[in-house]
Amino acid sequence: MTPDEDNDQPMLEADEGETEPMSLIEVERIAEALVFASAEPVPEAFLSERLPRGTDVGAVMRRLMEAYAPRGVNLIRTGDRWAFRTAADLSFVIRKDENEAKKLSRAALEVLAIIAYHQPVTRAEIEEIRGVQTSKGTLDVLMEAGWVRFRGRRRTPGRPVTLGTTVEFLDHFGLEELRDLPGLDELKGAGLLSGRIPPGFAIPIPQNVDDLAEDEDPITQLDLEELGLLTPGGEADE
Amino acid sequence: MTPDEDNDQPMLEADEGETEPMSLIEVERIAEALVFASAEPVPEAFLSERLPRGTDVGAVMRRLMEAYAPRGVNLIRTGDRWAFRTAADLSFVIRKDENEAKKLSRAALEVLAIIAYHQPVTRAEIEEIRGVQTSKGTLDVLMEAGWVRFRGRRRTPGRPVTLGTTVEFLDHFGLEELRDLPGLDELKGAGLLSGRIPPGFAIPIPQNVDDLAEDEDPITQLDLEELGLLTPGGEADE
Amino acid sequence: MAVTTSQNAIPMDKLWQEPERAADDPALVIDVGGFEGPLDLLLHLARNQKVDLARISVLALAEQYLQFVESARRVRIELAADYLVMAAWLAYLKSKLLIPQQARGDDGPSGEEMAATLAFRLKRLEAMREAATRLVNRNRLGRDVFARGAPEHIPHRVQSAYDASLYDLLSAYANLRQRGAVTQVTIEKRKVWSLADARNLLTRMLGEIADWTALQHYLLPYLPPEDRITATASAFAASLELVREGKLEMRQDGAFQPIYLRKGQPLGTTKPVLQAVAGDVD
Repeated sequence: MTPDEDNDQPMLEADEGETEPMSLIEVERIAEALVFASAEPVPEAFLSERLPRGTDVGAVMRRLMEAYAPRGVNLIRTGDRWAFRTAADLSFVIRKDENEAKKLSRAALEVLAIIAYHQPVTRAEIEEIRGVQTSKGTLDVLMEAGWVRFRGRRRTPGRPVTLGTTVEFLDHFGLEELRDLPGLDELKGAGLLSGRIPPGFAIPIPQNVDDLAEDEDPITQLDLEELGLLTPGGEADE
Repeated sequence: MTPDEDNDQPMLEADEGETEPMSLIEVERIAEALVFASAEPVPEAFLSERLPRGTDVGAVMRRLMEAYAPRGVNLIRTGDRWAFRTAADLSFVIRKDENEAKKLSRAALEVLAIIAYHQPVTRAEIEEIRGVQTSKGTLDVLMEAGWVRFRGRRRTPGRPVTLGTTVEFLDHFGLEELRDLPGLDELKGAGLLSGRIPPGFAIPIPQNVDDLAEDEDPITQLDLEELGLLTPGGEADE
Repeated sequence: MAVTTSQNAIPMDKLWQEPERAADDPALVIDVGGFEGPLDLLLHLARNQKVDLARISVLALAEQYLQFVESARRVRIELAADYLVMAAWLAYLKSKLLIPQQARGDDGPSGEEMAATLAFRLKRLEAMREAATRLVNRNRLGRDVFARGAPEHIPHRVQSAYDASLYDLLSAYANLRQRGAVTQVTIEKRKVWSLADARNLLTRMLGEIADWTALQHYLLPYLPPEDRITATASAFAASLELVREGKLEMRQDGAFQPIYLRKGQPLGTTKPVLQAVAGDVD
């Protein structure tokens, strides 16, 4: 646990301003201090800027993560950011009553889940899935919580705004990335995330949830299906 | 992530509620998490309450202190309270001259939004929409942030200066182009616009940033100086 | 809400706690308020069939739903338009399922295919519900897991000395414009279906109207007599508008015949058609 300070670790190239090369241990200490001192997750790019040039930040962080794994405080990754958080299994001791996380209405929770699993998703698609209009303020609550954001607009007629989740969403629900959403693969496999095509009518096209750039791509087959511009009936030749 | 529960560490007397004795490692983890999550240095008495009866809190904390001593973060004791702090020799990484980003005032947000949606827009038009005068300080803040710029002059009597947003504005707010700003339906859908919207209520779709409008002349350096718009300082924001 | 009888099988987060609904009771106490729309009600009814949603009897489901709406009308509960539109659609589906497939030519998806679509939608809604439950029961920051309580700095890759999110910007703008608009607003209680209401409903139904559907024909019986004229008029006007926009197609086989609607076909496939529009919508 406690590393020796004057060990024989390999040295890294020093930053231009520095006169002496920095030991790996020192680099680790700096990274640790930067992340530990912050309540918000620290972007990896931020760490890169502050660590000596040529540092393999990912490797440094992974080593730190291992060192902290058995402790009461853990180093976790969320999105491309790093943060220290109390260990989940200690919830029972630290949990504060007055600190109860914001309560969400059932509708808000449902909308949040749909946005998380179907993103980028338009409001019309959310309504199509729920079969009911999203009441005013439901999205507002999610945006205010900082979990949902406008992502962009779909390049389809009407250019509807697409919604997605934020990095704060990942952090709040303890997700490293969107891929870690519970049950994502099963849902994909069951074709439940790909438009309204009933099973047996067409082969579901798996949606790459992580590909954030996809959002602004030109219209794809997938978009058309999601928007209902291609009717399931249209592929009735199956 | 979770430490081995059945290690051969000495056992402590369990708290009354518990059925199994808690290992020293567990006790250390809890103390560590409590201090980490606390907004203020944690009194030893508080730790005693939360740790199993009979725990030698002082000993636990001293062991933790030793474990953290060589790290980038140290456990320190002030009076009879415990806290984590960045190691003194690393304070230079934390203490950055980078001043924390300031929140924009509501007035500034409103003016910025009007400029974004209604550009090219003159100061008089902004005032008409807001119904209040815009203090010079507000525009200065937006200029300083790099989000607003002088676009040109309107070819109308008085040749008022027109304002618009910058590329940095798009970058900061994660917009690919101005047309990505949500329209009436999306604002309504997100619950941002509520209640009945009177007929004729419209939200403009902003044009491309770079194109001058038909009734707009490009602005010159000379114009700026002439207008005294380059002089710094201004009245306080409303 | 409805009578509560059964016990929770799955431990649920308290966020989810709400009265259990039972529908297998014939003397069902109806309160639509507890449901998140007609699809939610259908899902609830479907769950009571206690089979995999893929193997559900859509016919039985449609009948249950229609009974539900019927009894709501008996006790004079005003149902939201959403529920009525769903009833109309299910009545249509039911008729398609009961009448053997005739030579319907290009009539598109069969009753079975429509049923499969419905089953799919129910399954998807249920899956999203379960996903939401799993999500909310994770170890959440600020509840189960905590951040550094006494942060010493805020890491920012500051490009700007100022901070504001798109949400801040948009809500400031919306509030501002709202403030300016609010003075002219008069709030009226309407007993009529506005064009906007009708358009909204139709638009939402578009996803479900894959094929020629005599929606109004089925919708009318579910409307209180005094609402029929206004609803028909607005629905018809709204559908014309949607046809003009290419979002909907209409067909009527003859005067006084039902008017069939279907979703506009993708551009290039077919041109939007407006066939034999008669003024008589009955």
